[in-house]
Amino acid sequence: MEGIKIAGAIITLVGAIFIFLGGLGLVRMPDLFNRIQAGTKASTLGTILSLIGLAMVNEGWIWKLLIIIVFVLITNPVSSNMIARAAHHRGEKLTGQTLTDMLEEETDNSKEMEDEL
Amino acid sequence: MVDKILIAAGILMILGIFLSLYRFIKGPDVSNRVISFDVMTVISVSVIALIAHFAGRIIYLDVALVYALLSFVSVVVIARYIERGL
Amino acid sequence: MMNMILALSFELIILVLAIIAIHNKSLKIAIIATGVIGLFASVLYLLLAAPDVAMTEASIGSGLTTIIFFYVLNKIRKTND
Amino acid sequence: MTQYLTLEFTAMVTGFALMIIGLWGLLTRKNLIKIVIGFAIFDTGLNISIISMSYLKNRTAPIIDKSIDASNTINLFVDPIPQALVLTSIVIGVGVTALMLAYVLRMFREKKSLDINSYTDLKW
Repeated sequence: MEGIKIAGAIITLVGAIFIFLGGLGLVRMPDLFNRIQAGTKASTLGTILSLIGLAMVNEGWIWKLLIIIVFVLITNPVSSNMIARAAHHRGEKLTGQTLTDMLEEETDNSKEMEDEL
Repeated sequence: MVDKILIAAGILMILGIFLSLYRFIKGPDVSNRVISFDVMTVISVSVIALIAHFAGRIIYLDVALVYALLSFVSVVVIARYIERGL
Repeated sequence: MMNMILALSFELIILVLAIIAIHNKSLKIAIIATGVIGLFASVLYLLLAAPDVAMTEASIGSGLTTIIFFYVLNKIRKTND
Repeated sequence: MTQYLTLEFTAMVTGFALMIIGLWGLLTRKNLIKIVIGFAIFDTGLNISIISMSYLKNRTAPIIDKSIDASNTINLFVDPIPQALVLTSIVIGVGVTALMLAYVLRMFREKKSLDINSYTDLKW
């Protein structure tokens, strides 16, 4: 019983390390789309791992934590997809190392980048 | 033993929140700040679950449930606003 | 001790975001900063043993307020064009 | 020093600091929407300082479930009355914010400007 609890705590620690790496990627990446990739994906995996670890530490919490995991898995890719599409539609610059841009023909470059409202 | 490992996990999560706060302060335009807001809400769900473990109450998990359901709505509204036309 | 570390960190973050929200020039950045203030105030309510207030603040103070502000900004932008 | 480093005292200091910052934005900014943002920050600070009055050390939330001894709740729970007050205050704050934004929209359609220096109808 004690071994399961320690294993759950270690899984939570691994999830926290993924969350920290997501925040580090948000600071270090050179481009908006790389920041979306690093930040959102890594912190979603870290959140799911830490919730699974807490379900192993406390018995009886597993059903509510499973519902939270399902909601995070549904809602978080929707929001990051919407941000990426809006930024690309607005004419955000890519970094120099990116080779392909599949949405290039749909971009309207006539819009100005920064207006006051 | 278990509580010491979980305190270390909580300190790592706080460091992740501070790193995304750095991106919020420095970010060049609105899109970077919206990503920072999104990452902060996702980290807050696991911080709330950790607080529920330290308090020992299952009722605190309902707040994390509300976050997981409703946090994406404001991000979607801001993204639609940036794309011109709500 | 863990609650104390979390509370001090969230209070520091709330004060920094409030100064950003008032001092910045752009309106959109100020509104997003107000939404983040609501988010961390909700976690602070949870640390002060009030989960019902935390739930209300999470859904209304952080979600609905941001949506109302952006609705009004959208109306103003449509009137300008 | 260490008797001030408690949860409720630091939360109350944060609440009053938020009220001061919100009042600064409310009084010194020229943009109408910035004034409404200052009001929203003031409201959040007020709610935090009222909630921090109700916290008692080593106690838990006033909701009864299976992990609580239901015959001894007077020694286990924090004070639930300020929480009920703040629950009402949050909803009323959102209503007042929405009303102020509706007035901002009407004023903008009248004068085509968000600067507060252009509204000089009551001066003579």
